Amino acid sequence: MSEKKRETPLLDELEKGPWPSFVKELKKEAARPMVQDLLGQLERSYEEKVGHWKHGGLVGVMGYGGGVIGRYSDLGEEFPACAEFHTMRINQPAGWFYTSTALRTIADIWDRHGSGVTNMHGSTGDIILLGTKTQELEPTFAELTEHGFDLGGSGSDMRTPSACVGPARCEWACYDTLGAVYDFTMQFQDELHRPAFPYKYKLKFAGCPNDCVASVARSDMSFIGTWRDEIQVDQEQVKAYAASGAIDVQKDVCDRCPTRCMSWDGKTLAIDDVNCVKCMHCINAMPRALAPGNDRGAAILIGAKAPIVGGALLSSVFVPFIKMEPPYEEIKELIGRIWDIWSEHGKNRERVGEFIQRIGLGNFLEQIGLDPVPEMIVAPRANPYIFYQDDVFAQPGEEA
Amino acid sequence: MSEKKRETPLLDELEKGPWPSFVKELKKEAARPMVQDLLGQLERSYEEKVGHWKHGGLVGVMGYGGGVIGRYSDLGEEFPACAEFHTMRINQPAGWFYTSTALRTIADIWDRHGSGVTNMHGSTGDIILLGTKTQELEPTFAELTEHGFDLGGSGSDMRTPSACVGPARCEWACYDTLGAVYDFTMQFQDELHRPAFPYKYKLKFAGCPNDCVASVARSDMSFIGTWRDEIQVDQEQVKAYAASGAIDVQKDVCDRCPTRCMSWDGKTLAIDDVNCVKCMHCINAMPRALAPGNDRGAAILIGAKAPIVGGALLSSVFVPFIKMEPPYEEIKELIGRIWDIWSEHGKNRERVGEFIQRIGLGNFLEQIGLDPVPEMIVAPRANPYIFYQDDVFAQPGEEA
Amino acid sequence: MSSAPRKTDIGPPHFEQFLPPVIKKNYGKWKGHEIIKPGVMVHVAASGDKLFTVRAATPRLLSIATLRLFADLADKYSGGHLRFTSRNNVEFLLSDPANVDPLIAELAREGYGVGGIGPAISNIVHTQGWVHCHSAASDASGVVKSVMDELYPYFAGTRTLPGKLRVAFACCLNMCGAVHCSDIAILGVHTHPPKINDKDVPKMCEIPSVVASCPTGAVRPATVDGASSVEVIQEQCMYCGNCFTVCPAMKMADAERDGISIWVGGKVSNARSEPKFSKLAVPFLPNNPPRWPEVVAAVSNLVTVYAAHARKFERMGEWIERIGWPQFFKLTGIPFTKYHIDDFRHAGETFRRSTHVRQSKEAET
Amino acid sequence: MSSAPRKTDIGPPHFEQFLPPVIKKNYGKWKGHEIIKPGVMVHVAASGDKLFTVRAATPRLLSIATLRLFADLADKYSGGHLRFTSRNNVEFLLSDPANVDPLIAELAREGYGVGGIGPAISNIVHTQGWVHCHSAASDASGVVKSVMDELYPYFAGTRTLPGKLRVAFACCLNMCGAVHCSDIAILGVHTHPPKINDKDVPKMCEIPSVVASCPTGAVRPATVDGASSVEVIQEQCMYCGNCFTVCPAMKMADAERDGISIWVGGKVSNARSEPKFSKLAVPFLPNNPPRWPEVVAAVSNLVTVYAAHARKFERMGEWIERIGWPQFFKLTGIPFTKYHIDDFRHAGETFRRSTHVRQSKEAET
Ligand code: SRM
Ligand code: SRM
Ligand code: SRM
Ligand code: SRM
Ligand code: SF4
Ligand code: SF4
Ligand code: SF4
Ligand code: SF4
Ligand code: SF4
Ligand code: SF4
Ligand code: SF4
Ligand code: SF4
Repeated sequence: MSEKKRETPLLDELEKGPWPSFVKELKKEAARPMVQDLLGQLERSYEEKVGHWKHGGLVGVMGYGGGVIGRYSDLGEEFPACAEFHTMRINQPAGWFYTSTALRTIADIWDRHGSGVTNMHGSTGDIILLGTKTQELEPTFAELTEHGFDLGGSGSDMRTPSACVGPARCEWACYDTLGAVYDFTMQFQDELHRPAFPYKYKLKFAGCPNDCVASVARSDMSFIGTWRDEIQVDQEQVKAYAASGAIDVQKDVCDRCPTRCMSWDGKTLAIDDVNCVKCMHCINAMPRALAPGNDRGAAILIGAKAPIVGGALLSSVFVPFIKMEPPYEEIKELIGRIWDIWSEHGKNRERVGEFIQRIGLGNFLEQIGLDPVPEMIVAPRANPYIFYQDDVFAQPGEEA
Repeated sequence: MSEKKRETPLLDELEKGPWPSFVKELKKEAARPMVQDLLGQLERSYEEKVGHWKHGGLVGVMGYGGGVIGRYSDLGEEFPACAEFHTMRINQPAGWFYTSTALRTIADIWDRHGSGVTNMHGSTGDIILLGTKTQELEPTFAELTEHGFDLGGSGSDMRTPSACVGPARCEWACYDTLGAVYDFTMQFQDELHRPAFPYKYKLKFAGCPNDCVASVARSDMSFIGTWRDEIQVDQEQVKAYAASGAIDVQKDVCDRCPTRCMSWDGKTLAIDDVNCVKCMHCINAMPRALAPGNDRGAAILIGAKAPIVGGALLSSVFVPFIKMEPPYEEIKELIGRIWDIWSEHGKNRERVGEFIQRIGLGNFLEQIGLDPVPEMIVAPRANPYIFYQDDVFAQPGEEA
Repeated sequence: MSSAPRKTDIGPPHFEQFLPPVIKKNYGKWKGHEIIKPGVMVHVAASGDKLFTVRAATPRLLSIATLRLFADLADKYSGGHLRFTSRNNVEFLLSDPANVDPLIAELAREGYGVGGIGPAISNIVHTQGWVHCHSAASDASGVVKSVMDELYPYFAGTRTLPGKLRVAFACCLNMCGAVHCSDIAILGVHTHPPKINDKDVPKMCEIPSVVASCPTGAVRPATVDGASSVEVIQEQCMYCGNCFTVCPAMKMADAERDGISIWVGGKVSNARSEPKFSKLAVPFLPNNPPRWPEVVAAVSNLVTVYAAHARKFERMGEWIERIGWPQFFKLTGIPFTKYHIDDFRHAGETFRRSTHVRQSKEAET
Repeated sequence: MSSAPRKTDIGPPHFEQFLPPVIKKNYGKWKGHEIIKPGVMVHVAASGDKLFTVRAATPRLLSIATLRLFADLADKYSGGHLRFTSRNNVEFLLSDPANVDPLIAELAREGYGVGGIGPAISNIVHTQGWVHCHSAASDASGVVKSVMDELYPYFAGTRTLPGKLRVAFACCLNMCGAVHCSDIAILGVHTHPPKINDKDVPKMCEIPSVVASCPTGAVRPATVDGASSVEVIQEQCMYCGNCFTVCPAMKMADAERDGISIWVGGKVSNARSEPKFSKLAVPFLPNNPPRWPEVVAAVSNLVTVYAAHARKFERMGEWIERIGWPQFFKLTGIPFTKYHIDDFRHAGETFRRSTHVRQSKEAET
């Protein structure tokens, strides 16, 4: 019962050791009955080796369909203070930049309305305010918007987009990831807040192929910065790297280039840029000597997802190269066309990546009006089960 | 009609040109009404761009279920002499070796009983006797067996095994391909002649990883020669290759080794044999200098097939290494176990490769009593949909 | 609270207001960076301006007390500026290098060690576990804490690695986080079919959705005591929990049979090799709270073997592909079992369709 | 014929009786070989003995007149010994090198040119076509003859190649022969759903087998004029012809819509790279007998581009993988279409799941 402090011997073990302790974090807020009971319930889970949360419930703020995950304890009698323990997902500022003031604002709001426990941040990128009651949802929301914050996504909607730190701090950013994520987030507020898709749709923005937001694994649409022209080489700096002994230019750089398109004669690093696949390795290895080219933009990839239902997918190349310039009209129209056909023909709980595999990438491209290009594939089909249409007969011999 | 010579202007075009002409071959036998009509029907196909054979029929020799492909013309009225035009598949001698006498024997038998037209050889390896009537099947068969020949397979049986030339002429043969193919063919005469499987089952024997019988693509069970110890290197000969200029040892050999396990300092070729995957490339490139090791045997692979029904498959590693020594008891027992479980649980027209994928390689191995080894796979599963069984609980921490 | 018209769809605050002046000035004009010491790097702009980043560990689950602490530290050392990373560390953005060491000292005092930059182990991307999710087959925070206590030297830079090593944790097959593409992925697994509460099914679940949710078609409509419910063909169930996601009356959690699997060799960066999925290393380890010793030992073993054998820049998966999986199993001592062989939709793609096999009995790296 | 007890299951004659003495003596003891000139090689045994092989082209479809001719040539030049190869060439096995040239001359006179050894184009593995099969979407022998007339210089050694180039032909998707793993595969294709003869279906076909035969589930049982038959959902049919294989009443052949597709980059050897499937290059070319000029031109183009760009030892598929498929399409001038993108079971495996893309506009090899 929440009035008397419950012993948590198992959890207490996790206060030890060098890594920051989440138990200590919880205990910092343990004066609150809600957290006191949370500790109690969690200790019980540690004893029994099962969770004690019931399957979510439909709670939220007025006019929104997402942004809140309803959660109830199945030990509500025993731990009444956390019997209701909903989370709110708050759309993070692009790149997770804060001022001390902004951070305190969030802390203060959550002090007044919730458990005082957060996740900085959720896996999708949101600020997660962890644990509150249904009656607090509206007031929290009002205070948040008052201070310029809004909810993120949940359910079958566009999810809170996120971006790597990009041009704010990184020399390799091939486009303005923060500008883009803000722009797209603002453009699609309705799609973010009111679930109307077959399933979730995530956007992630990475400034270069290093993909520091894991967009290729975690977003239905990945914008990954890249370039079309030559890598910028400062030969003096290459020599300096070689001289320093920190890098063996032949072994550590040339031999690890995926297309082996570099050569090094001890004096000059030659790059056959036509065969460079912009993997970033040589640039990563010798940041002072090399930099992406000047004709920069992004590759758009589509369809990543976790295993449910048909198996996990990585994103695949959709637009091999596009200039990333506001107001991004072309891209927004493309997204609109994708959402239209997926919403119309997608099955319930079918991510866009699975949808494309089901109907066939070729057909999908045709329907959204994008030309197939060989950059989209690793290799053409090996399987001879081709759905020929009449157009093949129109062009006999055209390839010769 | 077969009495008067029909004009074949389209086919006549194919008598021209440097490559040997199948039309000339047909015309060499055109004195026979059966071939005269075949030419007529074929000319018709060339005019109309469709074949004129009806779907096969059930014909054969007594006591055998396979070895004959029944064939009837759908223009039987017009071309009566080839209205019936069955083929007989005759099991070839291992490695397709003949004496002039043996070849004449076949020619003579087919002169008496068939069209006088053959395929040397069919894609599976048989001698194909192309075109005869039902009534000629038994007499042909009697003459063939009289002279030591027998039928090959067709239908849902073991098909005629075949082998590369192997130790008869090739310095790289890692086991006796001809001895093995003969032995297995004799062992499984019943399975070859009397279809009792869910579908066809092909065996092919290649003496080394060059796989000159395409076993990895064309056989349900591929025996591919390989070795376990070090490549034999004659350093003097390596230097001779380098000196001759015919081979750039670094570029043509070392840089093309799939695991890059070779190095060349201009004098000595060093091979890190532990990382050699026995691909044959370096040996192919410098046959006078290199040779497979002495601890020789074969890898057994399973499951290749053409696209029907579920898609084409290449064989996959089943027994990474086994000594290939007569009487091959262990292998024969293994084959027996495979046939038992596939015959019992395989669906109609399900090749063993598809069967294994359907029931799972792990389960298949368990049922035939073979241990799983990591050589069987490119990589462990990425998909988390694991059918756990009770045995996983028995061994907690065993891997630590 | 306020009676003003309700604000909606305002989106997040614009990031620009949160950027430190040195970033505003040099936005998009950075020239390079260097790692000064564990957890500290400097970025240099074309203008010559410098930005010092101090990266500190967080458990991700943060109290507002800690948020206020971070705000105080930012005020004191970095002009009030800080950010969080895509792996849930906190970064203080300093202009004055003199502030670096005092900040580190104060962070250390508060229990937030500094590190994770460069070829190191950074924070473990993870999920809710028993703290908040109904689906969890294990706790998240507890496993992460236990593993990171062990791996801490690789974070703090007292032990080094050939390349970046990304660890991720997810508490069920929904895999919230890039678990499926991590150097080491720790994944909570159910290993028992759902327990059906036939009374609740008709009330709480749409039967057609439940049937459709099952990847293997194990769920079938059934009539139980005259009411419509579902049944699960036990042999067809691989415990993914997707039926439970759409139907609360099909509980997955099972104290004795829930546990943890370990996956290796995934990555998401395009550096050198293409992004790849993690592959199964250890099929099952028991849930053993509060410190999951079996899991800690298994992860630690993987890191140690990788550290000893991989070449410079080589990620876990790149190293394994170079030496081959048979050698990986040999070096790590992990037994290879039938569970390692894929048997789902693309199973055949994982079979070795060639004779490219390292044959030597005593293969070493 | 004879009234002796019927002999069965005697198997093939033992090969040993057909081996030339030099082979019997040196069986398994060969030390090396050398290509002396196009189509001729010598194998040297540990004993020092030599075996000279002369390889001649055949159309595979051979009259018994030709078999007798080969027998005569063998008697004259190779002690009566000869063999056929796995690609349907004939090889004369000589002990006396003095016989090589006379044999070649006589073969040439008879129309059987010599070649195909080493980095060359050898015979085209092929199938029955209109000569014998009911399934064929094209003739086999005619296409092979037309293509090989064009490629003859690469067989005879007057033009050379970077590596072996294996061409194969199959007249339908059953792919009798290793068509699916050839440097260049020429494949007959139907492009129209089966025409159902409803009268014959009940007589000639087992309806459940027909339904089961269809990889896409396009065949459904149907009742036509009161009798049981089947129907084909036209949009689901990809013309594989498998229903026809089990049901003669579902004809596939269609004069106007049958044709040929071309596939590239497969191989079966383990040399260097692992065996691989051929991939779609040209989706459809018309059947244009007797000489299939479109097919000949397309194949010739592929060979020419490969010969000009590949490196020593590089097979077609290895070359393409090095330069990338976009570059392949550019160099060959073949248009890339939606047909090139796989959409069957493993479709996703062919998508480019990375940013590893050659971005340059004017990419050249
Ligand atoms: C809170 C969060 C985990 C965290 O601790 O950070 C989370 C929590 C849940 N996820 Fe997630 N997912 C979270 C990021 C992800 C990610 C990572 C990402 O977005 O980068 C993924 C993998 C990428 C992807 O989208 O595929 C992810 C893949 C899933 C899936 C599987 C989806 C699939 O297509 O395979 C489910 C199951 C579902 O949707 O039914 C799921 C479902 C859930 C639910 C709603 C549980 C459920 O069955 O309904 C969890 C609620 C937990 C709770 O009690 O709060 N969650 N989920 C993350 C969202 C925080 C945020 O908004 O920032
Ligand atoms: C004669 C031959 C082609 C040739 O010209 O050489 C041949 C001819 C036929 N094959 Fe084949 N196959 C022949 C070797 C092959 C091969 C190659 C091999 O064995 O190395 C394959 C590919 C490898 C494989 O087995 O998968 C092959 C894969 C097929 C298939 C597809 C099987 C699959 O699982 O995908 C079929 C269709 C079927 O079985 O229903 C088929 C079916 C047929 C049938 C019986 C037609 C049918 O639909 O029933 C053909 C009879 C033609 C005729 O009129 O004579 N044939 N068939 C080859 C046998 C000669 C011999 O005995 O030496
Ligand atoms: C701060 C952060 C971006 C952000 O917006 O938050 C970031 C920042 C940098 N990354 Fe990253 N990466 C960040 C997450 C990632 C991720 C995503 C992830 O881990 O989930 C990846 C993909 C990991 C993967 O492949 O699984 C990532 C793959 C890289 C790589 C490629 C490494 C490789 O060899 O594969 C580089 C280049 C390098 O380190 O040489 C890189 C390089 C960098 C540089 C050096 C870029 C720069 O010049 O500023 C930054 C500091 C490096 C460092 O931490 O070692 N960053 N980086 C993220 C820090 C997370 C953390 O707290 O540890
Ligand atoms: C005679 C024959 C075996 C038989 O039992 O009939 C044979 C004989 C030899 N092969 Fe082969 N191969 C024969 C079919 C094959 C096949 C099967 C096929 O083509 O369907 C392959 C696999 C082709 C593929 O990968 O698609 C094959 C892949 C090789 C290779 C690997 C080439 C590569 O780089 O991938 C070598 C090694 C080499 O040539 O360097 C080789 C080497 C050899 C050697 C040099 C072996 C030797 O020392 O005697 C023989 C003469 C070479 C030549 O023809 O250039 N043989 N060889 C076959 C001749 C067919 C023909 O008439 O042309
Ligand atoms: S993804 Fe590229 S641009 Fe973005 S932070 Fe990482 S390295 Fe910099
Ligand atoms: S970016 Fe990658 S592909 Fe391009 S040159 Fe550098 S290492 Fe090679
Ligand atoms: S497979 Fe190997 S052993 Fe057999 S003929 Fe070819 S090269 Fe020689
Ligand atoms: S056989 Fe192949 S893998 Fe082995 S050393 Fe030679 S080239 Fe390398
Ligand atoms: S991984 Fe599973 S259990 Fe963990 S938070 Fe996500 S949905 Fe919940
Ligand atoms: S747990 Fe997964 S496999 Fe098992 S019944 Fe539920 S949905 Fe099907
Ligand atoms: S490929 Fe098709 S048409 Fe040609 S012989 Fe084989 S089954 Fe007949
Ligand atoms: S041709 Fe193939 S896809 Fe079409 S109906 Fe027949 S079996 Fe099905």
